[in-house]
Amino acid sequence: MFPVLFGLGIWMLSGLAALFARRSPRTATACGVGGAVAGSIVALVPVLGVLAGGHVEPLRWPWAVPCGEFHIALDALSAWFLLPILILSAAAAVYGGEYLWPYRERKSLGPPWFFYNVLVASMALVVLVRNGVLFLVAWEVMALSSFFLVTFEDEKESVREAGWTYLVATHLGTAFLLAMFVLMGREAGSLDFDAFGAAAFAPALANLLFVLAVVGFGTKAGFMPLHVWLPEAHPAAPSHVSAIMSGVMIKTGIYGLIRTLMILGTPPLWWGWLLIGIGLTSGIVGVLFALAQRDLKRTLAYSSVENIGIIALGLGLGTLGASMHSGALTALGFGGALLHVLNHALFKGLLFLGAGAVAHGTGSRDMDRLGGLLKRMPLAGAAFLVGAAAISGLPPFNGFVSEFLIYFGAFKGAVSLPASGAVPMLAVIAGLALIGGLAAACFTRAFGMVFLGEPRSDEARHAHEPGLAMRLPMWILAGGCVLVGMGAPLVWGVVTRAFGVAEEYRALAAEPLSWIVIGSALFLALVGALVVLRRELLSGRVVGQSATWGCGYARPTARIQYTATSFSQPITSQFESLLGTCASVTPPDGYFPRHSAVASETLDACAEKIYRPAFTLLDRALSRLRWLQHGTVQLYVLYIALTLLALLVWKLG
Amino acid sequence: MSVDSILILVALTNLMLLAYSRLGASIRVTAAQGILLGLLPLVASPHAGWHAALIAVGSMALKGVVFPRLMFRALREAKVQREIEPFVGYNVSLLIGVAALAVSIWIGQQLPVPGATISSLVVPVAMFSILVGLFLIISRKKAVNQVLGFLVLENGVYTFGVGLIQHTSLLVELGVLLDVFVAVFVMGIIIFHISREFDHIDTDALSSLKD
Amino acid sequence: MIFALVLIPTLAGLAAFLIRPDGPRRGLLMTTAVVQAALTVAAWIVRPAPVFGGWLALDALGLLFLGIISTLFLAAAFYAVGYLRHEEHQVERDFEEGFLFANAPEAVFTGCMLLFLASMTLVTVSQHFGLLWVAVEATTLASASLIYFHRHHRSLEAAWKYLLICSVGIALALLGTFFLAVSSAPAGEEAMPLLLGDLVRHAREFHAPWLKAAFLLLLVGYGTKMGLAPMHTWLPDAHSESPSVVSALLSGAVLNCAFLGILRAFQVCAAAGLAEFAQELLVGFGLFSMAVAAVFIFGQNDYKRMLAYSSVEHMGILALGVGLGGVATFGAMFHAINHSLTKAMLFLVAGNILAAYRTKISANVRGVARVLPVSGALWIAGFLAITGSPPFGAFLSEFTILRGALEQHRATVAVAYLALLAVIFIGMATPVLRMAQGEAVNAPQDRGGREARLSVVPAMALGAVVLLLGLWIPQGLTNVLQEAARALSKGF
Amino acid sequence: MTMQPATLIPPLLALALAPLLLGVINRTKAVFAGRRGQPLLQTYFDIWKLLHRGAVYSRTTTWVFRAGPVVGLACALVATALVPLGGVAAPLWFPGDLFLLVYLLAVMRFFTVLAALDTGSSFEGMGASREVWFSALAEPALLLALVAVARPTGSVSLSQILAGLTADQWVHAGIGFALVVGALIIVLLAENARIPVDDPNTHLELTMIHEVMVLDHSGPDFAFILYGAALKLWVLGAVLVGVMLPVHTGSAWLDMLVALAGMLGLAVIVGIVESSMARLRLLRVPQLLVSASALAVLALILAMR
Repeated sequence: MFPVLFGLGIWMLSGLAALFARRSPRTATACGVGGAVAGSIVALVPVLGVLAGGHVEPLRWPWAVPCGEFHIALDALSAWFLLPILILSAAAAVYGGEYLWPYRERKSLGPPWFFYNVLVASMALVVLVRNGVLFLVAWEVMALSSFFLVTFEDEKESVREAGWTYLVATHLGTAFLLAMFVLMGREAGSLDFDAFGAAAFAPALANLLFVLAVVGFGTKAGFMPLHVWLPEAHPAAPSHVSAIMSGVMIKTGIYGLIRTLMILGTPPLWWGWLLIGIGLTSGIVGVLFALAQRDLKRTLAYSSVENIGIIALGLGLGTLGASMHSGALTALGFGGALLHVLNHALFKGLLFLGAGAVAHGTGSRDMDRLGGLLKRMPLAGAAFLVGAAAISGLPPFNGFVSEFLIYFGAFKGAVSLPASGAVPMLAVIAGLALIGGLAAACFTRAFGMVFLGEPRSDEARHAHEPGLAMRLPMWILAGGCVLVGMGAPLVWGVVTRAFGVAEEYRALAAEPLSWIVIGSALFLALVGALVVLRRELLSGRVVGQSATWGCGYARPTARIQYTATSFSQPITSQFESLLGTCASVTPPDGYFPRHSAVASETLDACAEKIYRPAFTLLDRALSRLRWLQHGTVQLYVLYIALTLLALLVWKLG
Repeated sequence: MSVDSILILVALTNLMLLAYSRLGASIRVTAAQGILLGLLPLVASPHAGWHAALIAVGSMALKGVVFPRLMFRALREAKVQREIEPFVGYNVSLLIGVAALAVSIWIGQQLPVPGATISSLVVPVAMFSILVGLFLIISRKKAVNQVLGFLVLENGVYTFGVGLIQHTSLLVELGVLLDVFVAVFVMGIIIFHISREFDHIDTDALSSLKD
Repeated sequence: MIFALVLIPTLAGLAAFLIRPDGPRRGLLMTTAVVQAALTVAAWIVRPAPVFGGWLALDALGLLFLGIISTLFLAAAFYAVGYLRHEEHQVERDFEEGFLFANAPEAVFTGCMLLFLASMTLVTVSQHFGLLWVAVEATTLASASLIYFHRHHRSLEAAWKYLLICSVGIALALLGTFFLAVSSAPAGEEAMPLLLGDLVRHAREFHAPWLKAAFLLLLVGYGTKMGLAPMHTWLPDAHSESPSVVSALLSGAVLNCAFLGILRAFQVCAAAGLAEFAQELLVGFGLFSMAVAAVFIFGQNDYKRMLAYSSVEHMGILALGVGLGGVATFGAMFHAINHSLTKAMLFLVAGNILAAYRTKISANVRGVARVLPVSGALWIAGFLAITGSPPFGAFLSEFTILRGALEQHRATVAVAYLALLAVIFIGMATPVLRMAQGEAVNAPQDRGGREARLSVVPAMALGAVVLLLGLWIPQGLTNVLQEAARALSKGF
Repeated sequence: MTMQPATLIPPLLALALAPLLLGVINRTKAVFAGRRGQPLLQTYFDIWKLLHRGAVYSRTTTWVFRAGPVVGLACALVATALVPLGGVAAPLWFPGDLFLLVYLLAVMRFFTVLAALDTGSSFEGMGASREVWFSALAEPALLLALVAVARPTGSVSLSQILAGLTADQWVHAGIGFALVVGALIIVLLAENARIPVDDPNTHLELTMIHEVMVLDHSGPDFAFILYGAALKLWVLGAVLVGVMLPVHTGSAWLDMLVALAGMLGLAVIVGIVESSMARLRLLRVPQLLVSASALAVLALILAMR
């Protein structure tokens, strides 16, 4: 446990150092990056130890606050969630060092690095602590530090809006967690997680606690329709921050949910159904919104909602399995979800870093104004392609592995279970297939529109490759995607062993996974062979260069290319009512049309149709009562007199 | 002159205050009320200790002489004679006063005095003064009237104290007296400022701070 | 020692009226504050013996509130010196309506502040209800002229309302005190002199209806001063018009003094077995105050008024906590500290913002974090602290109160409590963030990010304490809090 | 599990005969149109010819454009190793292999689409945008149909599922199977860019989907694409035939012959469909694909009774 504490210490101290060194950007950056990386490396040791089957003594220190105790432990679950936190935080820190550098004239780099390291430390703490009060403190510190990172460029109105939305959303979510922990504590007689685990909750209370957990943790994780803050905050934040927010911070919500499920014991069926329902909504609606965005980072943010949906599907399967006492379903469902947590951290982190590289190199995130970047930033582009393929769940990358586990579990359930149990499985299969297809559409679009074709604007034309400090982390993450994909059986082995899954259930997935790896290897070998063959065939033959065949059109320009908007138009138009895309069209008119334009924007449906009206309603309702403070002192004294009389009559009468 | 008669006179002065519109008259009536209440302890327990006498004299001097002078000076400052248009008209005020009297009697019945008391009228009359004081503050616009209302309110409390509590200690009564004195004094000062600031003492002007 | 606690500020205050030159007077202000703080610390270490026949004594409750008051006054005194230096030039222009006005003589200001301190100290040490009443009324009178420091019509109006409403309330409290005396008649002679100890000891024999009535009157009376809705109406005006340092003292200290008055009455009721009766009322007033505060915080465009309403909210939370009883009482006691320190800090920072931007309309303030880096940071930190976000102390206390509510299965209360807290959070987040973030606009004198030390250090110190309390509660403090909570739960 | 040599038969047959299917289809269409039509082996000739040509590349394109055909063909080749034929299991068969199959086709599509976008041509972008949308709808239909087949057999591997099917299941649950076959045919036509979803040999680029995406490819690249398309048709066809003709006569040879006949028959059917139907309007295609899913779901409901 002490390496972990040591890591925490490094993060906090380096953060403070960066804060105090805010006068000199160089020192601040050095402290921030160095501290983040060093702390992660130090803390990685025990994590890997635990995942390798080792055991770490929990740590209990007295803490002088009511019901508080500094109780941290590192079990398999904590370690599993800590792994991506450490990897991605270190990688993103290195990246951020270069990414934030251009800001040094305009603003001090001390605070962002302070908050970055505090964020890392608090995320680690969240998955480590075993005491309700300490958990809430870590949870809120995490939210606040990330809030200050989101509002790094607070001179922009949009960023301020995003920060406000994020702060309010996360705070409201925490309110539910407060209630949950206090209720648990009431039953358990203590706010210690071990006590929670020992306590027996009445079914009604357990249901209430589950709902509180789903809302409270779901707000952080980004379940539809609690996701509204996510597509606002993630694009607003600096890209390396978006990476860790999207990659790992929202996963702490998943962690909390799993922890709660572990505490609450055998679940009733409807919990699983609820989770699957949430998963389907988040997944499908999320990816549809991702398809409708023009802002690259907004697309990625919505795709995070989609992936959280996939994770929720896995959790739902596992929960159903637990309530039906089907070990196979439990193992595959939870296993798939956990694996996807890691995978999504890898490729979503990679993609956000890539998006950052694009924004850094072109100054624009509008896919309709980009294009042809693969020629200008080949290395970053290739890494982005790996991420895009992985997040679309394509073999031989890691995304396929986790989705396969969920598919496989659902498939086994669908063919073996009675109809009542099979129906949700079918929903999972069909939903996952649809999500997969749409995700592929979304990321062919993202990569194709940004990196392929001709530049659609000057800033895209003059894009430049980012420096090594920004490329290296992307390549490390890309390598991670491949490794997990090709080493799937090993990873599965680690997961199952760490979580003590029975041998039979491990074998259940181990075999197909190894076959998948064989298939992937065969695939890669064939690719290699075909490349060679192709080179052989073309050698010594005429290989010409020309303009793209425009079907007879002689003078193609970059502006006649398909844009991101037009690419997804067939899909988005089908879901017009859901997406509520608002387009402003200036059609060409006259015989010699001068100017004509089409602009479309897709705002978040939940935010526009649920939350904004709710807030305006609240505001109106409250402003109706303002007359109470009317200004004339006589009225005020009247209040007092009436209160007094009322009380006297009520209590004495 | 018996305790009851004094108390009834006090109640009457309250009703008069409700009816009067001339500020000067109101001030005089309040002063009279103050003097009556000053007499109360002496009448209640003729052979009380020297300190009761001291308190009585002190309060009479204060409420019968000092405050009225203060108020009259305020009037001269602000050059107003009468409460032109109160929030509540004078006849309605009288009716409300009667209602208040009923309420006070009801309360008096609800709260039978446990210990020794000088008169069964104490609680109702005290309550009545308090309610009337509050009502004056609420229903009148001229700042002077509100100070008077506050005085009547204090008088009610004082009635209660004198009537029901034989042996509160000297220190407390002195403290109370002192506080009342300072309060009214400060109010007077503020009224001067008000009249200088707005050259009248209508509290309508004092409603700019609101939400 | 208790005599010293009360007399030193009194004499200093009287002296301040006489001292002509500014320097020594300000020095006197600071020294008195320091001495008072030192004495308080001493009192915390060794509990001073009751004096004056038990009329003046320091029990846990008194000690707690005395601690709060001395700390605040220490911070306020240093801030005030910086403030007075800034305000030195006599005639200045009002920034809302543009007329010229003068300030009250500085001697009056300093003297009243010291007397204010003396009266507040007296409140905390007095065990006799009559004396308590005298002291509370004295705080009103001492602070009235502080509110009227800027000699113009708005502050005049505020002072007038403050004085009138509080005096009415206080008069009712006096009546309540008399009721208490009457109710104690059955207990015979020895319970009569309104000493807390005797009352609590004989409370069982008291006459219940009178005691109830007494509690009602004291609740409404002191509640007016404490700022419980619907008697809170003076509070926003007074806070928004008085100098920020005075607002800090009003919010942080005076309200607590009135609260102490209610607590004393509650002790007697609890001892008399009327705890439920009193607690119901407290819970009701608490939630209602929070609701009213929520109404006026949401969409409030004057940031000092916003802070004032937030004080109403927190007074509601205190009442609620005591009303819930059990562990919530401990939470309420702890929350009193957190609220006072945080709110004082916020008002001091608001004073800096006001001085720099010369407007109280939050919509016209932008980019505080850029113009006044320290104040900006403190402003956001204070906002988070006052809304009960970890890692600040208020989180622990509000959390404890929530525990109290749920452990007694008062689900509706808990839900209402959380909902109101949420609404208030949203209502405060909007203007606070808008003010702190963004590019600086209409900041007349941009000091290039430098701020006078006296204007930020006190606030920083308070903020540090609040942060510390969120991470670690010293044992001594815990003991006192628990003792106070016990005194409230069992009356003794 | 160890790989028996016999399992190599299905992929080898696929590699050898896949282009023939296209020939059969074209010949059928020609016959219906009253023409003699091109020789059955035309596709082989085309591929051979293209393999020996040079190539022309657009200046816009990058290595992604060149990677498209290679990756596509590699996927198709691996896919052939996943589907059984005529009761002979595939060399790569394992629980859940059908997901690998479906996702290999997804990889193929992914890179074809990227290659199309790489040219920056508005036509190819148009084709790509349609392709991703239609296939996103086709995938659920395919998987649901396969689940509907798998449910009666209770096994989770393609080879076992198809091996588990028997003719008498057709007798009992005929409607259900018919529905599944309908769904699979629609998916097959859509995935292989046949009428009524797409028209492989129109000359109006605006109306094409798959063909328009490969406009810019030439030489060996185009040969790879052609061969890959043929293999894809074969793979899905094999699945369909496996469901349509679950005959288990005692002799493996006979089963294999039946399967091959089934494949050719399928090609003829496709040809008939193509020459008897007109292309749907593009806006109708999604409805067709959704109805495929609907058929599969219906089949499942029947299977779950």
